[in-house]
Amino acid sequence: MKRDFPVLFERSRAGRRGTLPPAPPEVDLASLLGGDNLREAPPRLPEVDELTVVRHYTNLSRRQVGVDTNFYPLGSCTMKYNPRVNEAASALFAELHPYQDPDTAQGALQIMYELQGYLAEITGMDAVTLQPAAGAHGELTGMLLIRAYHESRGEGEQRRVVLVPDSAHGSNPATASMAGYEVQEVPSGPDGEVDLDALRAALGPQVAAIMLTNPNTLGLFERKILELIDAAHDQGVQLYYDGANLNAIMGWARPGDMGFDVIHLNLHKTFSTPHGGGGPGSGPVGAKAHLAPFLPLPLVKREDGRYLLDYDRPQSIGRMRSFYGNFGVMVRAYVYIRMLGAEGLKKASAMAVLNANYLRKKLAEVGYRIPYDRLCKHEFIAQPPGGLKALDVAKALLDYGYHPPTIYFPLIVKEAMMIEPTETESQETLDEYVSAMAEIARRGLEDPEWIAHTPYHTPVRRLDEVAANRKPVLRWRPEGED
Amino acid sequence: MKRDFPVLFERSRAGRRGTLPPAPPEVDLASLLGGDNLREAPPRLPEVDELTVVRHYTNLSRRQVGVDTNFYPLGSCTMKYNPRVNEAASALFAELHPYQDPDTAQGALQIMYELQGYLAEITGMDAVTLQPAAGAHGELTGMLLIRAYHESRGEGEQRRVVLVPDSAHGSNPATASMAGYEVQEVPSGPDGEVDLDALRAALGPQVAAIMLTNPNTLGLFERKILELIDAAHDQGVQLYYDGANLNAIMGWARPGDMGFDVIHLNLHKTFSTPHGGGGPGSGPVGAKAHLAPFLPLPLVKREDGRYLLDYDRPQSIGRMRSFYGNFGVMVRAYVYIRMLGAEGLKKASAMAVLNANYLRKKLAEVGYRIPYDRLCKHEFIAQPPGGLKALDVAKALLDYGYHPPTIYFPLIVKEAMMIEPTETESQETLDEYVSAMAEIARRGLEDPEWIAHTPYHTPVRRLDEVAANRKPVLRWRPEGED
Amino acid sequence: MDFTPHTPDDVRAMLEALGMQELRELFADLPDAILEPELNLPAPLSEQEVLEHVSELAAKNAPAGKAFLGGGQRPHFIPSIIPALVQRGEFLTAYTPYQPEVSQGVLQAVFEYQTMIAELTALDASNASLYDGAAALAEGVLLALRQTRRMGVVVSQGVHPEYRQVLATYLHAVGAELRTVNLQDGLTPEMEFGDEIGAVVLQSPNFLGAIENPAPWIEAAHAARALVVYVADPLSLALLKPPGRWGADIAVGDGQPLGNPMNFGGPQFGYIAVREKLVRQLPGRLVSQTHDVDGRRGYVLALAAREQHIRRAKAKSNITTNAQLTALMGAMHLATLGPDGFAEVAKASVARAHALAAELIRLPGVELVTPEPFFNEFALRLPRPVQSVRALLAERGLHAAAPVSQEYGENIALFAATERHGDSDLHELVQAMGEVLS
Amino acid sequence: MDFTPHTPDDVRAMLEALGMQELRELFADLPDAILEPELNLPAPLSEQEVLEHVSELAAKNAPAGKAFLGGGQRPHFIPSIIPALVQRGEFLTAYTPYQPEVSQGVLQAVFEYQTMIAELTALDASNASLYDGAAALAEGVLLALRQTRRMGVVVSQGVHPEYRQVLATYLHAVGAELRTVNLQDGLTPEMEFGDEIGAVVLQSPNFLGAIENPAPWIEAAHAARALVVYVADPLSLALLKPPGRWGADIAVGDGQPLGNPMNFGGPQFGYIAVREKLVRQLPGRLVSQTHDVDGRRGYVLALAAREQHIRRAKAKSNITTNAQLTALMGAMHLATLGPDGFAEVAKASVARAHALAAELIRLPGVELVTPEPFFNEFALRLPRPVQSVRALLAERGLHAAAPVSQEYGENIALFAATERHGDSDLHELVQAMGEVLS
Ligand SMILES: Cc1ncc(COP(=O)(O)O)c(C=O)c1O
Ligand SMILES: Cc1ncc(COP(=O)(O)O)c(C=O)c1O
Repeated sequence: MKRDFPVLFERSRAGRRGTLPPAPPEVDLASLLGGDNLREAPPRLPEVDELTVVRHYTNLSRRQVGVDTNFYPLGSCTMKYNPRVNEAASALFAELHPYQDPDTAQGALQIMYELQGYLAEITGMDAVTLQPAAGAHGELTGMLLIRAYHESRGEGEQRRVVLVPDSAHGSNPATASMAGYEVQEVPSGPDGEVDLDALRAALGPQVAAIMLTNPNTLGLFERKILELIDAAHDQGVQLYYDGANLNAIMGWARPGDMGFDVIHLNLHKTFSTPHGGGGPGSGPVGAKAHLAPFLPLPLVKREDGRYLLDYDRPQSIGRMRSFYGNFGVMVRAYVYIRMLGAEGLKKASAMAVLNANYLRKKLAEVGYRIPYDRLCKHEFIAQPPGGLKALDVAKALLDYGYHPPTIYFPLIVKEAMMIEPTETESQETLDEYVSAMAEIARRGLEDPEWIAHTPYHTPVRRLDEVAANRKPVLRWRPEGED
Repeated sequence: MKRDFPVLFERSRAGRRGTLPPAPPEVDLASLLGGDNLREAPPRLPEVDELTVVRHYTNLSRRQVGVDTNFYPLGSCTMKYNPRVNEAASALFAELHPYQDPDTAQGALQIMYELQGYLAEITGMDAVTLQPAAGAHGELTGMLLIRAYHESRGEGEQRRVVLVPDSAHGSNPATASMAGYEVQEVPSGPDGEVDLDALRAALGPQVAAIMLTNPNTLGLFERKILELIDAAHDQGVQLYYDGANLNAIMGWARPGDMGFDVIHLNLHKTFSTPHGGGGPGSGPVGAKAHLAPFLPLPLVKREDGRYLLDYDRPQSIGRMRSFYGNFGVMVRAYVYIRMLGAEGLKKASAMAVLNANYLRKKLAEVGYRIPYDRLCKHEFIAQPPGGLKALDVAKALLDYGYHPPTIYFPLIVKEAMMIEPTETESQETLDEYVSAMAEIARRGLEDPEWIAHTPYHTPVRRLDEVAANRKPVLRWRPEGED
Repeated sequence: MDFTPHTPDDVRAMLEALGMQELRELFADLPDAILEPELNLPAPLSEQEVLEHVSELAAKNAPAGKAFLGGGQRPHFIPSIIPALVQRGEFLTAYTPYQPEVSQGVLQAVFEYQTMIAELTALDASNASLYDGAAALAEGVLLALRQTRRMGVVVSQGVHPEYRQVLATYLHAVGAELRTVNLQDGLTPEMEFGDEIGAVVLQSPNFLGAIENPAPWIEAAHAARALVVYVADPLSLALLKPPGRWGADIAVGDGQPLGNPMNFGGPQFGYIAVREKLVRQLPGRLVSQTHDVDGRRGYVLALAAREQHIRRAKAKSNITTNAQLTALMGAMHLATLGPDGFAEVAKASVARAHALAAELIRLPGVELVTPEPFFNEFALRLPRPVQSVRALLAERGLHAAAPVSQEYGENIALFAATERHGDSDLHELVQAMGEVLS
Repeated sequence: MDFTPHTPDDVRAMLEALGMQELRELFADLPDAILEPELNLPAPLSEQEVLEHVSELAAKNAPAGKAFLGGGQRPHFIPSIIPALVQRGEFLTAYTPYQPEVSQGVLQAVFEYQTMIAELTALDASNASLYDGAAALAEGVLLALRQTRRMGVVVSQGVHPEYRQVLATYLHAVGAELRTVNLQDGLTPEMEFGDEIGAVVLQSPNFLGAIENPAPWIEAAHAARALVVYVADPLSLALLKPPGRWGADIAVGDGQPLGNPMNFGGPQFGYIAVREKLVRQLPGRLVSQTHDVDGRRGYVLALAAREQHIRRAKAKSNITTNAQLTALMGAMHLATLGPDGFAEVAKASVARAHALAAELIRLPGVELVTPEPFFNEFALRLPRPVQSVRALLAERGLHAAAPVSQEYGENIALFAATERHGDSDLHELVQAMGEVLS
């Protein structure tokens, strides 16, 4: 009875109409647009009625889980609750055009201006740009600031290397490459933190920057951070803070105070804006004063009680995005910060860390291995007991109604399960999750066949990824067409 | 792995908070409200965080089907597509208070005024009240008009009987009782229509009204309607039209033109406003001129370009509802009528009737019995083949992803399945449904065990209704409390 | 735009399957004489056009989101999650849950709603909802008459006048006698009831906002073996002693204050709750817990033998469609607030109303009509005709001073305040009232 | 309000399970010197308060829902089903579909989106989305450079100046050479390319709205074995010959015209589509059809070996989070309109823009800068400074005359019209322009 779920194109019937726009004025397109310029055949979009569209997407959504449906402890992703008030608030600004007279958009500019200030305050930075469209985009922006800084000091040619710990998120080395740098990996020590000696050894006048996440992707706070930064600064090396993990320490410590020179934030993680199935996000970048002149165009500033877009920034690296960034996401983050205030942000981080440590403790009690079993921050790494595979535990969790953790990352831990419960989950949810994990471990060890074939109750079961990679099918085609 | 789905109260933890209202001013409630008047213990509402509320209701909705998810041919209910534009439009009027100065609600009153007019035009009536909150409420309103009319002519005491065909919707006789009448059933003839001779025989000076649905609940148009109405009118009997089935003939014929004196409509059926899991609806009543003076208070009228609420109606039956009825539902119906116009309404009925006849034909081809196998209107009655039960076919349909038809109604047909596809379903959907029905019939006849235990793939399976009726459990209680 | 998916080819093919050529043939069984009238309706519009049109109409209204108006409807703050959840298509586009296996969402939500109403009223059982407060009152009284087999009803003038009008319409229909007892100094006087009286109705806080002492009426009613129908604003039950605790048999009211938008008066929902012994007399839908063949907990419609589709002329009521979605909004609202938040909203409302009253009665010629203690609404006698005061306030963008029916006295206006009003809102109204009355 | 569910008792119990007494202990591994800074942020607000505050801020803006502004963003009508569907919690609150068994909703929607983009552009494959049109351009050019292993880029001045600025930033970082070719009479001149050129970029309709003839550039580029990156407004592809048909290798653009709200410039989404041979060079997510162990069709993320989480420093791009939800809105929009509706919207837009241009150029001192044929935007030279014209129009409640960068000439303003503009809207603007310029 479980049939293939049709592709919308398969529901198409020639001549069927969905929404009818108002009848367009009768004009001769060939004469207005030039006959040679016209499309010969229309794009083959689905021809479906409105109810079919509604049913299709409604039922697709029923084949999808999200934070709104399930506990979703996907490590490194901060799948916290996305308050609906954010959506209501951002809808108030949906009909603003980026090129309307700024005097008719003062409310929007005020939000941007204040958000720049709040984020500077939260991170301990001197200036903030809201322009980057996501975390990785923020990373690139930040690294270009550093590059421009070195160039401005005549060290652009010399400083060609960026140091990245081996535990880093993949976007860090990828960003460094896009910023035109050579990437050099720095090993982690046995305690999961950056090997400070190795790092010192790697430092030198050829190094432009170190990209660090702190707490790192193992969920561990780099305890020697102040020494590390001092050592780097001594060599003229800039310190980049990947703030995707700021949810761990908001209100408890500021990267700026640690000595970091530049930071990006993920509004779609730490500041509760929804992930949308993969975006859009927003990745503001904060910088210390010496890097501020290089921030991208434009910034929002305030003059005589008016908010305006400042393009007069001669040292700027230029633009990173059209217009002013993902403004709609900024409104959401603005609302979140205004609702939580300083104490709420601090409490959010405390509860995120409390949840992570509690879960770490409880999972250890039911047999999961914790490779770095010490105080963690917002997330931690676990490994399945016995010979169980992280993948199998993940698939089994699906049948229990949970979204699995991030698996096989970071790369330096075998069978890693990176678990980030976030602060918006209750103790009961964590306890129930632990029971499920315990049952999965027990059953999986007893019955390897069972776990190897999980999940059983999902809309589809394990999918053939090998086939998809060998011969990808990236678009639908009508039958008979190849 | 399928566990009981928790009741929200079971997710409660003492002291946990959801939405926080702004901190209330500090006042001494005992002195403001009187100490003896205060509640001793607060109501035991669930104490849950906002994410828990969101997950609970999101997941509840995932245990629910609707028109937006499935084909839903529930007879007599007109489960047509509910355009989302209706919701967007009605939201524009959410913040109007019924007691604000009518000069500050002219747009709302204009909608009501125009809707009164459109519905009068569509039904062929002289005046319309929008006050009734649903179809049955409209029925009561209509019957009270008739009663007031007879009373005004000094025939109130004498006319004590209301005639209702045996095929009528249950709300008709129930309404007649609530309106203080004795109900006398009129049998249907072998052709499924009211037995005209029996009806003539029942007519007399004791009869106040006949309540008729046309097309009737078998989906058949009462072909002798004009004679029937003449015969009744000759005896001073008023004709009530149950317009819940107007979707069958909109734009093709008007009950007023047939001679009916009063009609109710179901905006939540014919006029595409959503059914909301059981309401709210709206049941406007149209009346011929001789009944118009009795319509409930207030009506909307227009004077010197202003819209106002007319309370100066001395013969009115009084009020049927607080304020002005389900205004939000009226906006939705207004939008629908404005989008369709006369031609669209006519087309909607034509497609509804086309779909019903097509489905009737196709189901007959795959073995279903059609007790009245002739041209039907918006719906028709089928019976399962062989010894299959309507209930079992209905339950089997659930596994095929369909909402079943209305079953065991009307009462005059054994194992009745009352099927109303509506006009917003496509030929493909009907064809797929017929395939499923064919397969169910075939499989059910081959394997009675299989069909007797359907459904297998629903969130819960067949439920013990006997236990629920014998010892109803109408509220949740904490464990240990009985 | 008409939302039908049929292409001309579809229509042709389907007609052909029926052996027909034209759509007209589908209506061959209708008398020719009445076929195909010309309907005089405006031309069809696209979605874009209709939204533009309706937006223009909406712009002719002044939203009353901060109205100081009460009388059965008040502006309350609605958390954003509620529209988001209630508008999920599954809730919006389902109907009465006749097929429980695929309707557990609505059924369980109703079961939880019933529990919440029982908790608020301190009674045993609630139904799934009724149309509005007025219909709930009428149904409550009819229930009492059925149970007592009597035909006399006494209602306090403290009950919302529109509810009483609806009640009168319903009672006239079945030939019951309705007697109204006037308020004395804004409160329902003590009295005794004869043995023809089946139902006794009072409201607290009453229409003028005053908190009644229902004990004497309830005692007197029960002495006469009549049942007591208690009309209560559900928000007041966050703080005030509930009907069940006072001894009432039936509680009814309108759910709007539980976070339903005002919608110019509807839709919202009516609630009704009763003592155990009256359950089988309840009108409308009831949801019961039960279990499925695998032993899993589930929910079904129960005791349908009370209802029109089974019992027809002998049904407890003709109600079919109720107000499920708006009742669901009420349940979501209570769930979101929880007991503390619910009490805080009520408290804010009380505090604001008292602060406002204190200011307004200092204006010359203004007099408090409602006796203390009152809840979050109160009535004032104004030195000028109320309609004109309301109109002058409206010109200043303020919605207040709902005219109270003559039966309560001359120039009486109702005011309310809620958690939506801040100090500056109160101040603005007081200021404006000062100007308007001077 | 902070959305944490923890009661004080929960916190105590959980700390105890960890052998701790105080929350501070959870941060014992942070250096004391930097612990617990005082953050200077406004006091926390409730939902009600924050919505009031934000509503006040919103009231300081003038909504531009009928703006005559273009330049990469235009007001288009968005059918009501789209926000209703896209805001379903499952779409809103999921992330990258790493677990395909429970992410078929997003995965299939992306697969359908990819198909639609391939259809619009007449190219073979689209990725799942990029940040915006500018990032899509930058990524498209980097892709071409990777493929050709060259470091020279030529871009027409007809490409949106902000896109070119972003491109310049990206190219500077990797040390590529960017050369800009100025428009001549509003069109890209013909030219030849050297063998250091890996990517050649043009936009049609170009920034001034003119429809380019891309054939000569594409021919010249291919003669030099360079790849062509074609920037196209997706709405124009409803009517105009698509990049793939002209022979382009890579098409990029911004999805806003596909029914994304303007949102003051973001978020919307960028699209990129390529010929088959370039698929493995694509940046970002790709979804492929496959099947599950039971043989049922399903979808997965594919070719992840291009991406940062696998390939790290050698990845095709650093992109991780993209713009899935806004791309989904675009797909829903196309599905709702279908090919006919899509063409009708484009046609209305073209017709309105031409009607508007015809009127505006009759005003004294106004000159059409954009050569014909143009699509739905056009540039005018105004007899007064553009910023002041825009400001004066804004005072009349009209949004028009977007200032065009100096590089295109003095006092040039961009105008656009869409299906949202009726005759009376056009008339109002023409009228106002007459007043403002006189
Ligand atoms: C640690 C870390 N850094 C950077 C990123 C990149 O952020 P984004 O996905 O918003 O580009 C992520 C998330 O993917 C992350 O977890
Ligand atoms: C034929 C018929 N009459 C009357 C009604 C009563 O309408 P409502 O449910 O709106 O009260 C219905 C629907 O339930 C119906 O189908």
